Amino acid sequence: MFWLQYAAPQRLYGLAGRIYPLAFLLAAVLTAVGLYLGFWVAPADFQQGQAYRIIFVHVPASWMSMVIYVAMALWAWLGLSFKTRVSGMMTQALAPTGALFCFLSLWTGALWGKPMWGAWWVWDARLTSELILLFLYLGYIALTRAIDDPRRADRAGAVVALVGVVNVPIIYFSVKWWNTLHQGASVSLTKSPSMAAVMLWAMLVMTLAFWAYAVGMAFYRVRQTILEREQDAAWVGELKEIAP
Amino acid sequence: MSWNSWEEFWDMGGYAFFVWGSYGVVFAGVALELWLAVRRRSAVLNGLRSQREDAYAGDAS
Amino acid sequence: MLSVQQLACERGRKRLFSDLNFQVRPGVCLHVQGANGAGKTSLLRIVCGLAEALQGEIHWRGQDTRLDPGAWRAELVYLGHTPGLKDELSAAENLHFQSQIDGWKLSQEQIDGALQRVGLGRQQQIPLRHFSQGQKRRAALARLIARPAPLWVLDEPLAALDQAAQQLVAQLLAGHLQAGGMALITSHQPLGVPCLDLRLGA
Amino acid sequence: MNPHLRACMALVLRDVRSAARRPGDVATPLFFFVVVSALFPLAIGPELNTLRLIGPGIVWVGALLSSILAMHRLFGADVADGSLEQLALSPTPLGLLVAAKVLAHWLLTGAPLVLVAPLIAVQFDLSFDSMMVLLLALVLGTPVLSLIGAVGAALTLGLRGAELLLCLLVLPLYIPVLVFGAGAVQAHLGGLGAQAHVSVLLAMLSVAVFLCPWAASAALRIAME
Repeated sequence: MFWLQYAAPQRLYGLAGRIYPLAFLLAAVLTAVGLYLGFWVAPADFQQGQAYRIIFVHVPASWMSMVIYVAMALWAWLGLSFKTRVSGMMTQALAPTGALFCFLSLWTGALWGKPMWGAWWVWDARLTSELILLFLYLGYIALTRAIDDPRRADRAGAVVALVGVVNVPIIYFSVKWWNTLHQGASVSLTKSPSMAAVMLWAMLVMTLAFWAYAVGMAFYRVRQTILEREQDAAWVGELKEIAP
Repeated sequence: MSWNSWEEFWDMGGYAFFVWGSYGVVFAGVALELWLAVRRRSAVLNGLRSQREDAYAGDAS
Repeated sequence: MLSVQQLACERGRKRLFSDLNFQVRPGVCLHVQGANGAGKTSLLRIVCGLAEALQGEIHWRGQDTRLDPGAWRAELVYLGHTPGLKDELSAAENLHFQSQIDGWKLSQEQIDGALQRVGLGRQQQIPLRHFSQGQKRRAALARLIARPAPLWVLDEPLAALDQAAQQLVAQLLAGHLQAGGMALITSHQPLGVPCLDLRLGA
Repeated sequence: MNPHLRACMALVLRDVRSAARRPGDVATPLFFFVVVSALFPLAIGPELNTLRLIGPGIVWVGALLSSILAMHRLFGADVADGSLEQLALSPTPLGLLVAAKVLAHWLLTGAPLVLVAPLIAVQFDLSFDSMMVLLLALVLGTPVLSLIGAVGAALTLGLRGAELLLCLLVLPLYIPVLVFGAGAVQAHLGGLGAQAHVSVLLAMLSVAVFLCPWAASAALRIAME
């Protein structure tokens, strides 16, 4: 029975080692295609001029920041219900990438907002929810880093991720309500009346590129977590990576 | 093709700062994350290597 | 009967014990011994259900204790390193509160009797923050008298106790075992009653 | 009486009684609330029209901060003296006992805050009926703050820098309560009526009452291992 439990991280280590180069390669190819479509094929927007080209990174970053949080919550749920050892590692491997995308979404949103709204920051429902999502990511990362015992870090982090994922829709709904009550800006980046099909394609391709990058990064990072936690296991000592 | 010259491309219709500011930070962020991850991998592998050498030294004595 | 099967425990990345098997029958006291860090406290906490084992099962009267944790917790009384008493409340108030939490009803006479037995008969209304460490431990021992539970799980019950109080623990334990009770105890000192020994990390 | 219910009542009584013998612990967050709210007029200026506008929001932010300040004591003392272990070993489910502890904590921190809030509201020149709306929102909202805070307090139990970590974890989760709590008064002032906001607060309270004690007890068991 013992070996079954211990084989899982070892198997994941090998699997992750095979997946991450493919994912990174895919991300690079898709980025090249996406940028080509976004910068050379797509025409200028007749309302927003060239500035709209920010959406090819802004929208994928926002989407991925949410997708990654949901993915973390799924791993967390798996970890708490089935007590699998790798779930906690995957949750923690995803978090920094999610936080990065969240930050990038806010940054590009601000740079898009300045020429469009005339302000770096408006308390728009989407931007505000994104900011709160960043806080949730930072809270998760800070908590798991503060706990020394990996088992406790995994499980406490899982509770935070699940509580957070229950709260994200509530937060979005409340911020939206708050926003309409105060009649804030409701201009949307993605709702231009004449969104050309090629713009959508560029956005889609860039989203897939970010997706592939996130997968690659999570699998790359999880390998190190596995090595750190399993450093006393026999199979780690036999890896050719650490041969002198 | 929507650009007549490279100057026009880099100018982005007057929005160069905003567009390139966005893309620059996105690529810088991704590069930073990759660099940190690679550095962590080599740190972990170095730690394991020295641990293994210690173990061999322990066997020999 | 308490039966522990193939228990394994890990703290951090360190394996404390594995494949641990033992049984405790009515009238038997198991004295758990071992060096500091051998996993004595962890073993006790796992048996109570406060911590989770990496592997293995704990059976009480033939049933896995994880099936009905509430019923299992009603069968045991646990005294840990810290007495689990509130400094702001008196010994009598603490005892009364604990009995309610444990699902018992104690009369005033029972509380009086238990506190007199542990030598706190005259100090029962004083808040515990005026007590010495040893007096607090005596106040904690009053639970063993007030609450009849078939299994005692005691972590270092003799620490910080004077000679008289140590004898009191031995007397209480002897009475408990005579009545068919069971006990699982860690201690660096001899317990003063006939015990079976379990050595961890040997 | 049901033994579980009796255990919960005993726990509420015990916590209230021990707090009554240490009145300083109850007074500190309350005093903090009063001082923080008094800072805003000093920072912004004594213009009554402005103060009336920001008053409800400031009362709510003060309530949020004072609630989080008191939160780490919810389980801290019980861990230090070992009584949390005894609670976890009670035949009564830990979730129920946590709910009882949160109730006691709210009686000791939330309820006094609601009682003091009219004084702050007067400082911001709120009218009588908007003050009533504010109080109603606080009565419904502060228990939600205590319930959510309990999950955070259980998660950060015994960690380095637990207080700051608790703020980071819990403050974002407080935002919906803040939005609807402060929004209730503003909707009332704007002539929209506070009924919708109050119903949402009530909904949040009923969801939190079921989910939070359960999540907090899971987090406590994790922390105690």
